[in-house]
Amino acid sequence: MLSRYPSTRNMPPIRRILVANRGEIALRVIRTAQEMGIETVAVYSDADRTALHVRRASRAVHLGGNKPSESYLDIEKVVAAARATGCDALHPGYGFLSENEDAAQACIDAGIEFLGPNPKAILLMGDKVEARKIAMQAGVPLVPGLQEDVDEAHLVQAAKQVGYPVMLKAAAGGGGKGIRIVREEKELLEAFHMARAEAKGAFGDDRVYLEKFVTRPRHVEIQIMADKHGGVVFYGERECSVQRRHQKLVEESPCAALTPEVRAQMGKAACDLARAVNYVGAGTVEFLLSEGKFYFLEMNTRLQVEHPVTEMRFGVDLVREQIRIGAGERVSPVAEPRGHSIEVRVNAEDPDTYFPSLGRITRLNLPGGPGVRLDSALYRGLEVTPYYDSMLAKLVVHGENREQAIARCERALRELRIVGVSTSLPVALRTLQSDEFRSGDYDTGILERLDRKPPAARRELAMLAAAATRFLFAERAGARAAESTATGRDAAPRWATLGRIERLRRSAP
Amino acid sequence: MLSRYPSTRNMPPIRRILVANRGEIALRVIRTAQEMGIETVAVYSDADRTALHVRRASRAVHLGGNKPSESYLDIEKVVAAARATGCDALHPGYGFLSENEDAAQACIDAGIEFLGPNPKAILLMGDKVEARKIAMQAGVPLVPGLQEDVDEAHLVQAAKQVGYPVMLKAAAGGGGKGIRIVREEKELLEAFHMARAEAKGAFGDDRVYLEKFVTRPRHVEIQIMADKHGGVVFYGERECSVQRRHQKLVEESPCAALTPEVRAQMGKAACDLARAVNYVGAGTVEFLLSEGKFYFLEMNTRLQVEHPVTEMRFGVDLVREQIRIGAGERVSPVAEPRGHSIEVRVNAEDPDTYFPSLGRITRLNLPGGPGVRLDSALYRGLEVTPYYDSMLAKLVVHGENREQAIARCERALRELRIVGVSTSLPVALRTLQSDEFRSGDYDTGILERLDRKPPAARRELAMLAAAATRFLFAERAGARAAESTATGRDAAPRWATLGRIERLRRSAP
Amino acid sequence: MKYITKLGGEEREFTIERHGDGLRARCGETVYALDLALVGDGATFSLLVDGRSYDVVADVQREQVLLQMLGERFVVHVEDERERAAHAVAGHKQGGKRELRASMPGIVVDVKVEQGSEVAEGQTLVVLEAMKMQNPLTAETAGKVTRVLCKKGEAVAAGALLLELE
Amino acid sequence: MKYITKLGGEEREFTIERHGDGLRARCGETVYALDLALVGDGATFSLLVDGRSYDVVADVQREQVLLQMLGERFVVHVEDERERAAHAVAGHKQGGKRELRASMPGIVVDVKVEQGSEVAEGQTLVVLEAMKMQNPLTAETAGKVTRVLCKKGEAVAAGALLLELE
Repeated sequence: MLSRYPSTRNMPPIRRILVANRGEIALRVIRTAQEMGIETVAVYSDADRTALHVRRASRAVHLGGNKPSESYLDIEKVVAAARATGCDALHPGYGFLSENEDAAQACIDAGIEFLGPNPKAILLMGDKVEARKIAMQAGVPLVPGLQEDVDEAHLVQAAKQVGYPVMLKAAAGGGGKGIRIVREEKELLEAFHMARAEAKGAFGDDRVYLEKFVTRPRHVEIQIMADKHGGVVFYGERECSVQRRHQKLVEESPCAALTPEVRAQMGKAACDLARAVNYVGAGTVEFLLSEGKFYFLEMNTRLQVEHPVTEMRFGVDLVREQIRIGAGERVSPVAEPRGHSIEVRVNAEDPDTYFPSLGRITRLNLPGGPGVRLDSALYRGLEVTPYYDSMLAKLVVHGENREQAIARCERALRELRIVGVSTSLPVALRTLQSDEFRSGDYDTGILERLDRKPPAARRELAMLAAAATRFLFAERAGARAAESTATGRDAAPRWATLGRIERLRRSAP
Repeated sequence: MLSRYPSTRNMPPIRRILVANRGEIALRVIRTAQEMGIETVAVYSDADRTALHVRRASRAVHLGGNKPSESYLDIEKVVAAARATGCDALHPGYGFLSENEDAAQACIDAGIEFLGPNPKAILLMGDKVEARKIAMQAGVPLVPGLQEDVDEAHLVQAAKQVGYPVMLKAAAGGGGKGIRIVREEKELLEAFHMARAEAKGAFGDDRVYLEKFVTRPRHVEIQIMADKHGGVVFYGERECSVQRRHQKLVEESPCAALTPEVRAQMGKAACDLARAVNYVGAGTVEFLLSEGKFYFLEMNTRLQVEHPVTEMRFGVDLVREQIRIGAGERVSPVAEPRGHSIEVRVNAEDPDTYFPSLGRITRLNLPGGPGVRLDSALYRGLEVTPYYDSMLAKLVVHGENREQAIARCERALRELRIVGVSTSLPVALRTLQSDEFRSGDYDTGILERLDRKPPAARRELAMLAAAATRFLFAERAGARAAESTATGRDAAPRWATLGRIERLRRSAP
Repeated sequence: MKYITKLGGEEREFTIERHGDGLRARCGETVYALDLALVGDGATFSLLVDGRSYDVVADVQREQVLLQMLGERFVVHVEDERERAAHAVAGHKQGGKRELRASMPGIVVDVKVEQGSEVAEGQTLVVLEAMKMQNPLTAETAGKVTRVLCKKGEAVAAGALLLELE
Repeated sequence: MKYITKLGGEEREFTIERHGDGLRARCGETVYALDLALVGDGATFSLLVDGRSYDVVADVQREQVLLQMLGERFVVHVEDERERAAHAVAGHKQGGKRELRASMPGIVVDVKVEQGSEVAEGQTLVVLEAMKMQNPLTAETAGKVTRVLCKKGEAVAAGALLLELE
């Protein structure tokens, strides 16, 4: 039924895609595939039987288990599902198998198009030390430091050469784990031993490298897209400096600190790196930007969480591009970007303590109106479990300029209501309202400096509102109690009664 | 609090706007005002105490009553509310007071900026005969016919001159009321007398005019924007031929049948007409398009329901432009349009009979993902009453081209779920899937020709699904009955019990 | 259990039973493997038919199932075999008594019949106004008006009994 | 009725009563005219304070009111005057008995105390893992552990009683 109206021009030979993921990114892929007249096959764990990605796909295959290792991370099961359902391609999304070279290889072996780069490119870019080597060879600027595993003998001299403060990083690390900053020579040796031990413990690999600690760095990344014919394009940059524990919270494009010249240099560097590893598909090259200079950080060989920021500015569907490229087509011409985009990630967590928040979504109000996009697999009744990532939704806005985009994002944040779990929404709102963010002159330390307390006037109002709702509830419970006394039945305890009234009200036809 | 970060450049002197409307258009205005740091004052009838426009505005004023005449149409009450709350502007939305010259005049008299044209322009364009006269003087093409009230003496000759079939229209009419088509001379006189009588009855004004009946007409309209300094621009066209009883259901832009040359001519004609009446603000000039020629139909002196179609293609916020212009600023430069947009109106009505459907919204799933915008004042728990217009929401999508936009719109239509009332969604889906719509070669008769029956394969599936859900319900009710028997309580009738189980499930924390 | 489903003029009979973790449905020669799961909100279902996935909203009101799926809306009448048997008996007893009820809340703007009127199938009986539109309520089959329970100008709730016919 | 509200370290007392069609709230010298209406879904409120409009989601769990408004989230503790009086009495009787409960479902990865341990304010008592993160649960005030009700490796539900202290 879905393929009733296939495109008549040059239709790719991809007819059915296995979506090897869950949550909003699985839904993201399903949406575009559906729009292209391509069937999708969802896979699911026990916990995800009624998840939205299962309900919206054309077909669904049960993998079993709740733990990712029993389901979404099990290469054998996933590839078997793809073969059993006659899929000709597999989209890994982000996370799970997206940067797993074995998964890419298993697809190739099964004759299924892996919608991502070749296994070699995944492997090379996944190793920090290798990635730095290749970047250096490709002429991509690096943070001054050692590209090799450091040993104790050369450590002190190397650090002096690079200049303090320096950073020690686990070669196999990621997500900020295993990083130590050393400000003086006397701290160096002890920090080095601890970094090695930590790296060993966390990644089973004790290689550590050393580099200059960049002051007031901004995290800026380039979105690239490469085809199988050597074509590589880039879609501008994304500024991702609003992060904590190296987890991004707010992303925007363009970056307020980037000049057209530096942007062009960064874009060229990213494309050069992609060419150096015969890259195919969507990828992101991350840089540190500091005092007008940029340094290669790492390459993510997949579609990023924050890709909609780019899509809204460039009027492009990056998942569609991935599928087209997987089918052997060439990269599309890149349109002129328009306006400004901001993305806010909405996580299930306590906004004060950052603790994860679990529970059932009992109410949901989604934002709407001009320039607002919501990517999420949320639905009323969803049980937020401890098995998976805590990201519930991505709110993305677009405006004619940065000021308008910020105002629009604030407006949409106020409209978005999630009841049943706590979310990071208030932290995002506070960020958008901070002078530092509004000035555009911020760096990766912005969230640490953020005052997360609501302003006094709002706190006062909240206390008044809380008292007033309790008054109304008590009044209604009283009326109800009087009524049941009158009808001869026992009055239930007031809270129980009130709950019941509300429930009856709600379920009225 | 909202104006904590006013724009530093050239901030308009509008600080607070009274929104003289309800539903999605009131919310639309509130959203943009909030993004501009401008306060809003909502007004509401008794039925609308908890409506979304009341909850989202900065302030709210109760007008009383449920009938429009007691609230949203009461100029005195509305203007008094604006004065009492210190508003410096009033936005009329569409419908209600938006094309009421007395409302515009009352605002001027109260020193409040009416965000629309001057009363004279409203009056002139509101009278079909006057509007045709002015259009003719401004060189705007008209359907051949008489611009004056026709009298019996000249009728037969005029009809012959214009050529059959001809149309008789009430001068004061609108929305398709009071229109008669005459195919032969012998029907002419009787039709004329009936048209006069109908016009008198419906509008209290029996003037009727005569014009050529255009074959296979498309309804195409031009969005214009004019400032107080004589600047007039246009934002391309909207194709609105998917309509029944002259109520639009699906709109798109660009129009598949318009060449760049004809588009430029239509745009110029619309701007010339606006200049001829010293037009200020947003307006729409409607044309019939037939066989490459276009004819003036009427001018709507307000923001149209379907304005988001234009906003998505041009990356513009038309409400923001209205407010800027009201504050004395000049029209902005018009950006190059991008891609293709489609809007679907979602009405509360039975899709088979087109009867209105009333009730409480019990469940709501909103569409999301790339290129999707939803403008609506819907919320779970909303009571759809008979007092107001039946439009519940507008779904607007944008894609890189027409084919992609249609596919995206289909996808989003499937995601949008409204439970509690019937809606026109299935009719819109059937339209988008029809060969006639897909070909782009359609006219205002498309809906009459539409086969509204779901395909056989879907009907089969629906029967299977219905049987399966009844099986599951019966099974669960049986389990529940067994359980209550076991615990010694009486088993409630099975349907009642099941309802209760669901209710308890739903209200669990 | 056997279910007789009706949609428009069509009728299908399905036999549904538990089978392993899921359900098995039979319709004539065709057998479907079903997996039907209730989603958290109580009226949404995830239905897998031979591995194909459908997101279904089902409002089950006794024998009438109001479905939303595939972007469509279906009103399916479903009887199980016991209900069908019960109705066959009841049909004999009740004779042809029928009711005309308001399909929506509104104002009665016209009552076109009176007690004792003979009406033809499709004939307009009452005109209701709601949402600025006039809606004629017509006779489903030919018959005779036995009681008139509404009058012109009266406001009525949805489902209100307007006429009785036989 | 008098309400004592607490948010963070702040405390405000409001006297609320019916006044015409709406409510009147007093806090010290300040008087507010309120209009509070429950929205259809049962936990959303439209609150007008002197004509200013606020869209409020309120989850009232006895004396704790979890609010969403103005894009913020507030956990406000609200006692009415009768509850305050009752608590004053209960406080004397109960002594200092306290409980440590799981703030979320998860796995107990470490229990840092045993029965009889003396603990200082802020000391980590139990470490819970959920959503790939380890979360230390700490002592709100100094005291002594009287009972340990969880053990390392155990999966616990949200709200599960982990320790008792006094």
